[in-house]
Amino acid sequence: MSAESATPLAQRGQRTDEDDGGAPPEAGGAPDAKKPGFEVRLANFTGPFDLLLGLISKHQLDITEVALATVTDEFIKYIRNLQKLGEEWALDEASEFLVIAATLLDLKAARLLPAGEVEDDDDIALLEARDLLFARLLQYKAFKQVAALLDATLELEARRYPRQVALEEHFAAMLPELVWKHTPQQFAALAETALKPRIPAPTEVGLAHLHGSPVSVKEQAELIGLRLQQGRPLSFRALIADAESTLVVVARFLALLELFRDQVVAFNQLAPLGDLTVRWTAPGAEWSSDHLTEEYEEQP
Amino acid sequence: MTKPGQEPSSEDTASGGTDVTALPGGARAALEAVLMVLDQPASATDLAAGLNLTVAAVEELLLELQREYDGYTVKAPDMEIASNAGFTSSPRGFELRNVAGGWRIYSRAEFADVVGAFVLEGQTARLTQAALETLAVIAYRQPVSRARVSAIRGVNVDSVVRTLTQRGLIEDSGTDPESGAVLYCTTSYFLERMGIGSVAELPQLSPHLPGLEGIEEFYDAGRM
Amino acid sequence: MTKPGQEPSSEDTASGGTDVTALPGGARAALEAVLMVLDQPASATDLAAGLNLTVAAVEELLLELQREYDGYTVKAPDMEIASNAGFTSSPRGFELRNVAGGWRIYSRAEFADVVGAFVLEGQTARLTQAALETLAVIAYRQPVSRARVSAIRGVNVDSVVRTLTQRGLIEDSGTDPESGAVLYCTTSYFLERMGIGSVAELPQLSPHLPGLEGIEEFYDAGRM
Repeated sequence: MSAESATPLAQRGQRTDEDDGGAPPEAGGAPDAKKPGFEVRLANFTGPFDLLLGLISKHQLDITEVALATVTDEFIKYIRNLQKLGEEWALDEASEFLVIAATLLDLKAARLLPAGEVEDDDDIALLEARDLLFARLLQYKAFKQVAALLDATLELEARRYPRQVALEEHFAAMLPELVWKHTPQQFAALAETALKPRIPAPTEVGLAHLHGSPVSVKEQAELIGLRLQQGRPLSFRALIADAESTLVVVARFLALLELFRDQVVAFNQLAPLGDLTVRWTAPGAEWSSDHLTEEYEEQP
Repeated sequence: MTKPGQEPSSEDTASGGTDVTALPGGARAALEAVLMVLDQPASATDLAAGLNLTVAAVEELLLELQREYDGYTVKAPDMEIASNAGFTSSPRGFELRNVAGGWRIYSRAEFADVVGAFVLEGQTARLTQAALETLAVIAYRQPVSRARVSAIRGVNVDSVVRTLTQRGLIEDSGTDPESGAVLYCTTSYFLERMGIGSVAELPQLSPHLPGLEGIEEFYDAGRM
Repeated sequence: MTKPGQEPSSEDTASGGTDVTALPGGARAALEAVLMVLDQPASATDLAAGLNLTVAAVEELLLELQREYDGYTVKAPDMEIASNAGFTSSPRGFELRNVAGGWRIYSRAEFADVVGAFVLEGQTARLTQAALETLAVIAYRQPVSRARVSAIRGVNVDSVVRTLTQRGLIEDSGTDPESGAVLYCTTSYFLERMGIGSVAELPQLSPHLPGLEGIEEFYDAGRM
């Protein structure tokens, strides 16, 4: 376990961009990570599951439905604080937090309702979401534990230094004479290639598990855009009524997040678990889905 | 130093005719001499080929040296006096280890502080929590795409994966035929750093997944 | 691997408080541990400083180890039985040599043929593409640390840098004052092979290529 996990939770949220200097490598790492935002602050915990586990253990609870309901408010508060501190969230990082926050809210709300039987598809969906969240959280916890084991092993092993000495001169002298055929120009060309910034592999969003499905967030965004631009607010339920698979539902949800980020739609929800109403707020049809391509297209 | 590919019987090398057993110290010392110039672990097969010995003989010698360095009874033809006396020496300052599929000499862990003062390089920067978690997921799920790792960790792992690649702990191991996503594996350098022979020696993951023995199938079924 | 420059009396090193005589195998094994991983020969003074021992004690231990590796009477506190018996072991495959005021462990000269054959096996006269590209990065961005070259190339370059050093194309040119990482430069042999008088004569690269300023160090201590 690193020192950072020992940092009291209360302090974590207050760490801001000053972390840039001493932030762990991956936070300050690539040039694109320079963006002020979520990732830098994420350096203090390693993701929504880590935060959730941190909150649960703070209350000395086991991972149960009760625990999740108990820590929901804190989780949401934590995200709010980050939001206040931050300028912009990187969507792919923030969306995980939002998805989990939404699931937690659902679970908490469900617990507040009178205990009832499973009545309709929504209840089943809620149960599935709960199971999925538990499963993912427990899986993450397992990996977090083995990561601690790896850390301990790596540290222990680092105390052994391998013998790695330069080749004794008489052996080095026996090496075959180097064949060198490069002219300075050819060598320079080689350097050009080697120094050219490599085009980073496309950023993936966690959709690989969907087995190369043809569903595109971009297409779904266009579709939703067209429907909403008719002028009438629609509920999310209505927007996904014709979705032929869960995948399409997910894609539409992601598309809505994108549209919301672009500030062309507004959400309205009157009651917990109530219908989510979506309204088009952009003037006319100015919005274009063109920029969505890079972020969600996964094919190389 | 690269591994010789020839068979122990081949005669077209400089050592082809050398009978190492005739040299002072014999095959044991010859093996030791070769171990001295390695800059990466060498397998018993490679060592046997270079020494013109059988793999079985080399394996026996390696174990003998390992025990000897650890301070157990010395056993060698001309050391019978010592051996018969049940004489146990104190451990040497170094040890012979079998890691990442090969043998290599390491300074003994007890002396890390002293040795560390001399070896400025080789000091390893500690991995961050995020890097460790990502490394763990890749180690247990390899070959695995970044998307799958992020799904498990709940965050984007692109820059962490880049760091781990630069550090030589993981590598690109082709693409997924279905999705075309780049798949990552751990490297033999990772095994070296972990001091293990293969990823199969990593601690079991299942005890950390109480009551969720079926979780793997659950995920592999494409749900996640 | 470099020698510590501190005086025997200095206390600001990691080993400052270590009493090596209390460790298993004692001062002798501690000295051996250091010698096994030392790349450059180290003087008795430097060794004494790192081990918190007097120079005289280290000199005595060095001679003792040297004799022991050569197969003469073993002499160490807990080996008195063997020592008293006037017991002589066979020489080891390695030897401790004092070259130009510094001590280092080498493979024993008698085994030069076997070791040489092992070393040369698989060596080629050609540099690999990875080695060429790494050399190009070093040539145009020197002096540069391995960590930065890794960051530019996106992979670990440790073994390639070793090969290039072995080939005399690049060399250690001091350490970065900030990170302490070893910096590499091309050698005069490199210029000779390129047929140019100085690195200034290398053809200019397009000005828009990134320099080092955009490359983040992924390492704290320089090397992984």
